[in-house]
Amino acid sequence: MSKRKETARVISQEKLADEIYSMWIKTGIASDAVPGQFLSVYTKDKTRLLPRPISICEADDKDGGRLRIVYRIAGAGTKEFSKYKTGDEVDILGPLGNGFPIKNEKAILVGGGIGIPPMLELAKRLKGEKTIVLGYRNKDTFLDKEFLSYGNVVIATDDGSLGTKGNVIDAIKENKVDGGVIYACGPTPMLRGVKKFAEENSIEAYISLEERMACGVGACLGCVCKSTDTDDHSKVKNKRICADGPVFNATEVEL
Amino acid sequence: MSKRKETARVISQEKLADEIYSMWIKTGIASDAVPGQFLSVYTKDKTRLLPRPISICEADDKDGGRLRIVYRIAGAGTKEFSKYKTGDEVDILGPLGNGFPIKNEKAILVGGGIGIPPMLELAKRLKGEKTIVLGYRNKDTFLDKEFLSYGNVVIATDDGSLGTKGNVIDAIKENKVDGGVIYACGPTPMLRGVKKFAEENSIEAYISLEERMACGVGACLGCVCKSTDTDDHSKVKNKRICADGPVFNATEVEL
Amino acid sequence: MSDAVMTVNIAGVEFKNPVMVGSGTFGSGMEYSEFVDLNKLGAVVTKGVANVPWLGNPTPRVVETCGGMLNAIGLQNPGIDTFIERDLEFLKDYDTKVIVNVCGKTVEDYLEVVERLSDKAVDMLEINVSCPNVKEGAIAFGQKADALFNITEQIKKHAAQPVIMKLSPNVTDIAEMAKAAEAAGADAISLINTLTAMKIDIHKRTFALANKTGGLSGPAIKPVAVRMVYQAAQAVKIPVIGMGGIANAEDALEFIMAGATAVAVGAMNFHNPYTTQEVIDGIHDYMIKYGVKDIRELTGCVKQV
Amino acid sequence: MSDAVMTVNIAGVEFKNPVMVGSGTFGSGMEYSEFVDLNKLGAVVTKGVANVPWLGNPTPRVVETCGGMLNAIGLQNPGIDTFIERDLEFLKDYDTKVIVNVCGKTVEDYLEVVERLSDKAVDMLEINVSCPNVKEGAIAFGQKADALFNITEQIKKHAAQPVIMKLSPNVTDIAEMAKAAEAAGADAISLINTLTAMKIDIHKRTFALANKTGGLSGPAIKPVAVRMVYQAAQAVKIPVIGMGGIANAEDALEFIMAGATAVAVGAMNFHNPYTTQEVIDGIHDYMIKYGVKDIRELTGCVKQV
Repeated sequence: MSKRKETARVISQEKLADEIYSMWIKTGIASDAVPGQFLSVYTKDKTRLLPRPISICEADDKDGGRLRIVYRIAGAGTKEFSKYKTGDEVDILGPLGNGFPIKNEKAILVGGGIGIPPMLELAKRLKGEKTIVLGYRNKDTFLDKEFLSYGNVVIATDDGSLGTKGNVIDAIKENKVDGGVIYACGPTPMLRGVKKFAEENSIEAYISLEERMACGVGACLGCVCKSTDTDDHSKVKNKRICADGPVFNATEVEL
Repeated sequence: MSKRKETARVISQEKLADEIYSMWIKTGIASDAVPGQFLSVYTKDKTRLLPRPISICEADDKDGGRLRIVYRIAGAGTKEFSKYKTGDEVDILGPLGNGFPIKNEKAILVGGGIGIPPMLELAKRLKGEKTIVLGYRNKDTFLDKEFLSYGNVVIATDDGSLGTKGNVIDAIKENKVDGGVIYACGPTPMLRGVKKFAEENSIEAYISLEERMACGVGACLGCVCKSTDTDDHSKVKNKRICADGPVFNATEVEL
Repeated sequence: MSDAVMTVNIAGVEFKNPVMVGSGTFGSGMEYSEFVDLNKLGAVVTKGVANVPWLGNPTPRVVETCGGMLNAIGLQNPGIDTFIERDLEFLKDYDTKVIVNVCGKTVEDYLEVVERLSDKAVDMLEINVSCPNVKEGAIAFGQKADALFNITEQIKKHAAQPVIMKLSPNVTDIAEMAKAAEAAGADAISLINTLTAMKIDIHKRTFALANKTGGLSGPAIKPVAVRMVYQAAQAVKIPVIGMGGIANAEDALEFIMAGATAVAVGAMNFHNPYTTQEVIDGIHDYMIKYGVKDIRELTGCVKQV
Repeated sequence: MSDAVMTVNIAGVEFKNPVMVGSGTFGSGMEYSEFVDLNKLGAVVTKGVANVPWLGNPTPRVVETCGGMLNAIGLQNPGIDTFIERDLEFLKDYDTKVIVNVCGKTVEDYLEVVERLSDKAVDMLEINVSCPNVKEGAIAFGQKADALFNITEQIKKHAAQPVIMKLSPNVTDIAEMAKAAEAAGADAISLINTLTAMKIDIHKRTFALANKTGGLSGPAIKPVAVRMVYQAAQAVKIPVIGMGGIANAEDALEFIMAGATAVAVGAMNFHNPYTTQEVIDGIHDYMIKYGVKDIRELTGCVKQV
């Protein structure tokens, strides 16, 4: 399960929605990866030194290890990735971060926007009953159909063009979704809503955070989040998202 | 005959000798080019901002304009060029510089190492009698056979493995080469020899210089050479190789 | 363009847009007029001119670095006589503002050039007290606040046109330098000139440049330049002209948001001779996209994250 | 490797090779020990440690720039107690030299850390008086020669280990700073720390970093760093440790030829965690290729072109 940097090969690339791409990569890192972990992906443009942290959407052992990332074009780096074709090389470092803890309880998986992808591998590996709550801007959705075989899927859209009009918490309430544990990844306002909902309903919640990163391995302290209590490693109220996270018990962190 | 920057296409690429490559490019710039002019060629590696000045080896109107450059791998930029394949894009600026004046006299064309390529187009366009003197390090030669249809070819090699052992002046003397005008391109020590030989024998000589360049169009004054007299443009004893040259009458410049 | 006003005013001079060129990267416009329509530029800023012709430094004078380049031209120039007869004469045919960059080895050198230009078709003067590549004068005036104050004050006494002092980034406190220029009466400041730098050829074990050191420019230095423009703009009330590695409109907008009234495209002219026009068009597109009616709404608008 | 001696000696401490890491880019080695064998490094230079834990700055703390990055971590650290118990304990198992980077807000802060380390398994101290990202202390000591002299003198009185003063590049005259450190008794100097810089998000119209400014590092700044190392090495007799954008052996050799006795790999660890090992191997290859018997033949060997 050791981290490593390697040059992997693109198996396939597909556009899923506006500015959302899915890429399968052939890499031995896949065998070590667990849901909630991420990769650092490096650009070929040498003016850009820092890797892009991208969550792992799927990973399995087939053909010596295959790993899928689903990502949004957020700038020139991810734009470059979106142009890679089958057989192209891609430099990656991974697997990074802790991943979601697998709990043996009825689960609610909550993904918002580009926070949805890590929920797919998690949905596959959680064997119990689960509801998957997905939040999108509008009906230009992605990955939602792939979740159908793993549980009940509930959708919220900002503009109401599909599912509940509103956010993922609105959808949870409207559909009376319940469970013993919540797993969530998405924008900070969404995670704040999830944390509050979990507290109000006394449900354990694990949330995956993001922040601008440099090293990706816990050395540079670039990507910290605020912790509720003094952190054992940092000795201050900061946790390293890349190394202590990206998944935290919602009670551990302040958003 | 206006200068322009454009994205051209690679027609073909071929390795001629150790670290020496030949690339044909499809570009309208070819129609305006004359022998002795050069192109600024830009790398795709965005960390490298300055173009590489590369002399034009051949240029004609076929297929909307075709232009050939023959270049040595001198660093990462030219290494990148050597990997381009048919159909790849290449950014070029040109045609740059003045080119050789076409004189109606018995001519001696002298090329040393990577100074040989511009002599090929010149040899094609000089209609009179001519001898082509080519200097190489050793018998790993390039382009020499292509000159055969344009004139008498004489070769010098540093190690004596082919032709005269020694430099191009040695070869000129050994072969009693004569003419009314000399055209030369090559390393500075060779050009010094040519300048001296031309003076001693009262032959007019045109020599093509090189220097590290930035703009390539005469604006930055990065690539000057020393001029014998005060230059009319600079008002000091400096001439701009990219704009006033790269070809100078040997009496105009100090080496 | 009536729905996106791009004109800016510096010391009473109105520029049709905020995009100029960096002195020394554009000659006097002649060579680049084959690529860009000079009439479209906010201003042409000429290569530095002295009272007499300067030979400049030996070659190599330029070398590439990661995301940038070093130059040590050493302010080679044909002197003020030829400049007036040839370069200013050329620029008369264009509908753009002309800013003449002035260099010298002594205060008297600068004053001679400034006075020779007093009755010429020149809109502003930019005083180069920050070139790192000449041994005498120049940067000696630009690295100490009192020296900068003194030369600025002298030039202001003799200048017929508004004066821009071009500041060196090779200082501990750029705000102090900006304030010294303002206190001495400068009408505007421009920054940054190049960062003193060095490259070594490890195979030959020599300096890459004959001058040992050169000035670093290009996108590599942009973050330093934006910081200094911000600090300078916070420190003074006179307009700031920002430059340092601008390659596109996004870069130019960073400088404007940091507080620059105008910007200059420098080394990137060498990479892409069309850069100035692309920056002008890109700023206009940004204004349309975000409904910015007047470029001045953006000047210094940067806020806490 | 007997045919290419790579050991270097700084203030009596012998390093197996001249390749270290830049403070703050390598933690205390723990995280990077998954990628490189710490036993192979000349030294591990730890992230700055203060007398008490520091929270550091708000996020965003890092952002990319052309050929570089900005950071404004703000010297977050767990304090000297945890550092001794955990980080130094971890490093005890490795056969490499340990250089502890020390930071503080007051002279007393620095002295407390220095004294706490006096009986610990630490080979050298590197004093950080040049971090641009903390408001109090730190850089205030590093931008004025007299302040640098004073803190260096005080630290030398209390330090059990040889002292390296880490210099800021954000100064007018690096030679003056180097001389001040030497005159006050520093055993070595290291440079450069980061260049103060800024990036603006033009779409949000905010600073990219919560701290507004950050320190620029990476290949973009290498030419500035090489120049300063050269000037510092010319100015002082004490050893110089060079750093700033080293990505490979060629870069490291530039610093060595400019006068650095040792070098440090900084931001490029983030780009490629194997960089240190590659630099060590590459220097060795260069020595074999050119028949260099001892790395010291290369130190400061640069000559006029």
